[in-house]
Amino acid sequence: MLSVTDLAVARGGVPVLSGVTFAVERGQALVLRGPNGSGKTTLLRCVAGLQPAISGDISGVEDQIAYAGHSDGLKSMLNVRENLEFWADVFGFKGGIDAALDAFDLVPLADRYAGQLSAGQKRRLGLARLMVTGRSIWILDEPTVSLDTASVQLFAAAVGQHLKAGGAAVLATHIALGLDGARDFDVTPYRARLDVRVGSSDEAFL
Amino acid sequence: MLSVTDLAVARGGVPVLSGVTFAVERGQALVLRGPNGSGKTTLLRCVAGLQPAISGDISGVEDQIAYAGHSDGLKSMLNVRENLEFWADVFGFKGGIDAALDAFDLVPLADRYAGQLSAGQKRRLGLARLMVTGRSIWILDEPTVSLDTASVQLFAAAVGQHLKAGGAAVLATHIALGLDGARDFDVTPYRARLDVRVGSSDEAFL
Amino acid sequence: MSIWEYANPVKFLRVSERVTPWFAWGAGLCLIVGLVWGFFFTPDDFRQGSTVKIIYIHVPSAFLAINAWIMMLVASLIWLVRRHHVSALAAKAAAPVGLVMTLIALFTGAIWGQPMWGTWWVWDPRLTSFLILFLFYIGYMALWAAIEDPDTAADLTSVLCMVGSVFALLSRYAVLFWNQGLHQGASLSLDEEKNVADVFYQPLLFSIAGFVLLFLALVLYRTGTEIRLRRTRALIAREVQHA
Amino acid sequence: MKALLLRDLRLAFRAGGGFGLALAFFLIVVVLVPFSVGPQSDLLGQIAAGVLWLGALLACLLSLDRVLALDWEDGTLDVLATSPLPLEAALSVKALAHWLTTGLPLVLAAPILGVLLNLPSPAFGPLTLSLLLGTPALSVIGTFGAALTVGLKRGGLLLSMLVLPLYVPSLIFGAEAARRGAEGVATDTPLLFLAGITAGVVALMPFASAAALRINLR
Amino acid sequence: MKALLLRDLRLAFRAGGGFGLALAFFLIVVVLVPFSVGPQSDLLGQIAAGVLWLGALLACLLSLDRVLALDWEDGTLDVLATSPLPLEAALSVKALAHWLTTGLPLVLAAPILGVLLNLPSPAFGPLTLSLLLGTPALSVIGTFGAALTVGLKRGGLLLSMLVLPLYVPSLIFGAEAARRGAEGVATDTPLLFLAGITAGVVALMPFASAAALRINLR
Amino acid sequence: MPDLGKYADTVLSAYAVTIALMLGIVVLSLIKGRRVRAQLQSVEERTKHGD
Ligand code: HEM
Ligand SMILES: Nc1ncnc2c1ncn2[C@@H]1O[C@H](COP(=O)(O)OP(=O)(O)OP(=O)(O)O)[C@@H](O)[C@H]1O
Ligand SMILES: Nc1ncnc2c1ncn2[C@@H]1O[C@H](COP(=O)(O)OP(=O)(O)OP(=O)(O)O)[C@@H](O)[C@H]1O
Ligand SMILES: [Mg+2]
Ligand SMILES: [Mg+2]
Repeated sequence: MLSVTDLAVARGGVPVLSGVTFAVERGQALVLRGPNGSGKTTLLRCVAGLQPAISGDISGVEDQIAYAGHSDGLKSMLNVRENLEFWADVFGFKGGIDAALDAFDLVPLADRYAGQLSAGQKRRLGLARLMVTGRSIWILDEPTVSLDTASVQLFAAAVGQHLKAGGAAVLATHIALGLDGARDFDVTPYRARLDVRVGSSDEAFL
Repeated sequence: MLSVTDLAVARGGVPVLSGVTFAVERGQALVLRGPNGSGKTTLLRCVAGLQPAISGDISGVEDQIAYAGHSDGLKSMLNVRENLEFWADVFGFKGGIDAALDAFDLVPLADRYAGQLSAGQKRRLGLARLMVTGRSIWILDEPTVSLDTASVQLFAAAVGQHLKAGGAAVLATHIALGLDGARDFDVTPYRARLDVRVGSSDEAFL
Repeated sequence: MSIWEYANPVKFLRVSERVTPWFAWGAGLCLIVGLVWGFFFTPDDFRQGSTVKIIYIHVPSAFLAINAWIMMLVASLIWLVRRHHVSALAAKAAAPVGLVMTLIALFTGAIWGQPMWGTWWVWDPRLTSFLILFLFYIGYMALWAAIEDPDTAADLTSVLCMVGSVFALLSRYAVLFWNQGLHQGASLSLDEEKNVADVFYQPLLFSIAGFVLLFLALVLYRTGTEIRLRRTRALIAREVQHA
Repeated sequence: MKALLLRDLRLAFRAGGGFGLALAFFLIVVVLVPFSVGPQSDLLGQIAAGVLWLGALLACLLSLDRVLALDWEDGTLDVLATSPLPLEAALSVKALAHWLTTGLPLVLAAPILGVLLNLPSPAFGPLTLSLLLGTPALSVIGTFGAALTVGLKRGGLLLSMLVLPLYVPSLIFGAEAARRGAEGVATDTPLLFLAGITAGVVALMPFASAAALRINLR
Repeated sequence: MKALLLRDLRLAFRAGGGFGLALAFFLIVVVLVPFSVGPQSDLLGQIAAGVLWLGALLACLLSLDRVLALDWEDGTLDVLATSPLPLEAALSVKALAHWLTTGLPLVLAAPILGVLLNLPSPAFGPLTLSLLLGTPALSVIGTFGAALTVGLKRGGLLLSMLVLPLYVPSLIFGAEAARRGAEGVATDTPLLFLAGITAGVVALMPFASAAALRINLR
Repeated sequence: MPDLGKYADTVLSAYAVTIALMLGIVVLSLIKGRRVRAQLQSVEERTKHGD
């Protein structure tokens, strides 16, 4: 359903990755692996359509993407439920809020202002947001940051369920998730070498 | 060298932990464990002197603390080296900058603006900062967030060296670090129970 | 037992519950006597005509507007020194009342100015410093509103109140230096000849008493509200904390 | 759309949402003017109309950084960009929310503050009207500025700098209308121009804003 | 101390550091005044001194949120609080840095802009002098305001609201001095008061600021 | 009703404004007080621990 072919991405004008090619089918999850600075975030933002690719193409993403990056898109002056309701409205997705609260075990915190959550609780809310978008492709950048082991399992379960429901996911993480139907994808081999000409904006000056 | 006795801490006026007692000697590291929202951050901020305890006392911390929290205290418009130099100056600690850069393998990035680092690279810089403070007690809140395995090892090595040099460390994390001389400390048993009166500001109204 | 006993919120609630009505009734009584007497049964002033009747609301409100701020200052100091929550909350509760008093003084004054000085507003020192006082009131309330954590809010607003008071005084002198005014001087002063005539004076005293009592009643009641609000918050927070 | 509008309004009224702050700022600026130019009421009367327009403009300006910056910092904009809502619509809604919480109160307050600066009585009507016609443009243009500067940390001052020149036409016609009102001359020409500017800006600006925002997001 | 000062200055001069923005804002406001109050040069001359003081004050105000907010967001303040440097000193240094990068340029620019508003020639000296004596107070008071509001997201507008009333005395004496200069009257009394305020504020305010900041940090 | 002469509207408007503002603050205080009281009661119902 999502397929990326010969993609090259740049960050701050510097080519970071090139020749990236992969496809993700319904029910599949792709886990990007690679050391810090290898370009995972850049790649994900590009797939999510937040930044343009410098070459190659991405197909099957129109209105399919739900993106969760380093920051969670929460308003500290809205409480947990209100935050979810807002995003549900924006994505025109009815109901499912209680399911989401439940899946990340936020029910006891439902009336708490997001600003009063601990790091991990915030993160959980940020992930619960995905479930009220109704989108089928989840793009997740280091989703498990500052989650404890229990919460990591909650997250794995949520993703698993999403996959079973015919969704797909692309995520970058440094830890083992124990997802079934997940395939690792190491980005290091695709690091843009100096000799490749990928037409990033700096090229003109080289 | 650092000893905490019968400490009670509150967050947003609510008692979170009470009766916390531990001591950390030279060469020792204490690893706080506990699920999300159990109060690790609160405890660390309190030990670091960033927020007042509501009861109990903390000894051996005067001018000994180097604190690294969820955010790194970096200026995105200063390059990596300048960031370190600034903190070295503020803490009146001569030299050691190259050692720090080296320890977290930031030498290749030394002239990069901090704003242009990837999540993990930023984090590494934030940790390298600790080494130029010359302080003997490191207080670290989830130091390994978004670090890859290699960097986690760099970090472990740095802490180990610090301990060998007669330093101490208190850190909160959800992952295994493989530090020797490290002791786990589960905060869950100390969660402030309803019946305990710890004199937090809300008490007056209960 | 010391006065500080009442700094215990629960005890304060109990006591204020009992005394507030008395203040309220007293206020009503004095206001009715003062204003009715002043409005219906005093002659017109030979210069100011019937507008002199405005004095019965203008002066008390102005008087309270100033003293409300002073009371807030004291309460803030008590909070900073002795950390008694009630006093912090009392300061918070008093601010809007003081603000309203300031508004009343400003409006009545402005309306009075129209016939007397031929204009709604002049930049007379006293009027100006009142306007500045008004600014301090809104700043203080805005800060309270902006901060979530109640203790932080109490501390910061107290600091602001102290610093603000100093600057309010500075401004007063600055303004005096800046412009000389039309406004009457203190005529409640004790030396008789430059004082307002007794016919106006006695009802004025009543209405001042009325305003003061009303202010006290309002502050007591609102403080109670603030305490309950805080207690609610504390209970909820604790509930969630241990959910 | 509705969800977004309601949320923005709700956030504005929540603690720290800063509703009414622009109003207070307006008041303060107006109060400071006599301190700086002196208390002579005839002089004040002459400059009153201009001061009120300028003050309203500045107050509006200062509240601009709230329009987008918060949503940027907490990643809301990233998600909005991947949401079914077109960015143009989202930005128009945000501009509307900004006007409702900032511009409108300023319009209502202006006549009262006019008294303080003893604004000539015939000028009250034209002043209020011109503000009513002019302020929506300020919000929309401001949103464009916010979209341009959203990436930058503390872009507030830069934002003001970029936006102020764009405000000049509205300011000129608005203040002109108010001044003519003060002199009892016919005010409809400047008001007409003012309305024209506002209409054009409201219709076209959102596209520019959306474009700018898309560039900033990548 | 020195490290902090140098770093703040360096950051101010780096791209996006916003050096010169205050200056530009000052310029724009001064330019907008004729648009709003009308072009009659005698009228402008009368209000020039006041406008310049007010403009400088606003420009300084707008740059205040940079003083602490950035350091707060990226956790620098947390570390500073645990560093050997006492907060009072740190805040004084930051105020100084702010004055050097904002106040001083404004002082130097004021006379030039005075020409635009045809400020009466005898007023130039007193105006510059009064600004030179007055602006340090603005920076220090502003730092206090920043310390009060640093926790709040986008506290910019609230900050202005809290700080402006505290600026009143300085403004009054400063503008008074400039105006008296314009009329050729002796200006030393207001200048004396102005200097007094500045001295007192510089000496005492940092303690209040540090107290406020400590409260915010916990 | 005393004859207020030519200043009638002045005096009356002054009194009107005052009464309006006073009633305003009083009523607002009462409303908020009521609301908070009710809220507190409900919460106290919910949380029946030994206070
Ligand atoms: C907006 C305009 C005005 C304001 C803000 C204002 C404010 C004040 C203030 C602050 C006081 C002192 C109260 C006290 O310290 O006990 C006062 C008293 C008084 N005002 Fe006004 N005033 C205004 C207009 C007027 C006008 C137009 C008149 C009549 C011509 C007037 C007549 C008086 C009198 C007779 C007193 C009592 C003197 C005293 O007890 O100090 N005021 N006003
Ligand atoms: N501003 C606040 N007001 C009220 N409660 C808060 C506030 N911030 C955090 N809390 C609560 O205090 C508790 C402790 O938070 P803390 O951040 O210390 O947990 P933590 O152990 O660090 O969790 P994590 O592992 O997710 O970082 C949590 O239950 C949280 O919900
Ligand atoms: N604004 C920027 N300008 C220039 N280069 C940048 C910028 N931001 C990131 N980079 C560089 O681009 C490369 C890819 O960054 P990216 O954030 O994609 O890495 P990542 O795989 O997400 O790393 P991490 O696992 O630490 O998040 C890194 O080498 C980084 O240094
Ligand atoms: Mg990344
Ligand atoms: Mg934490």
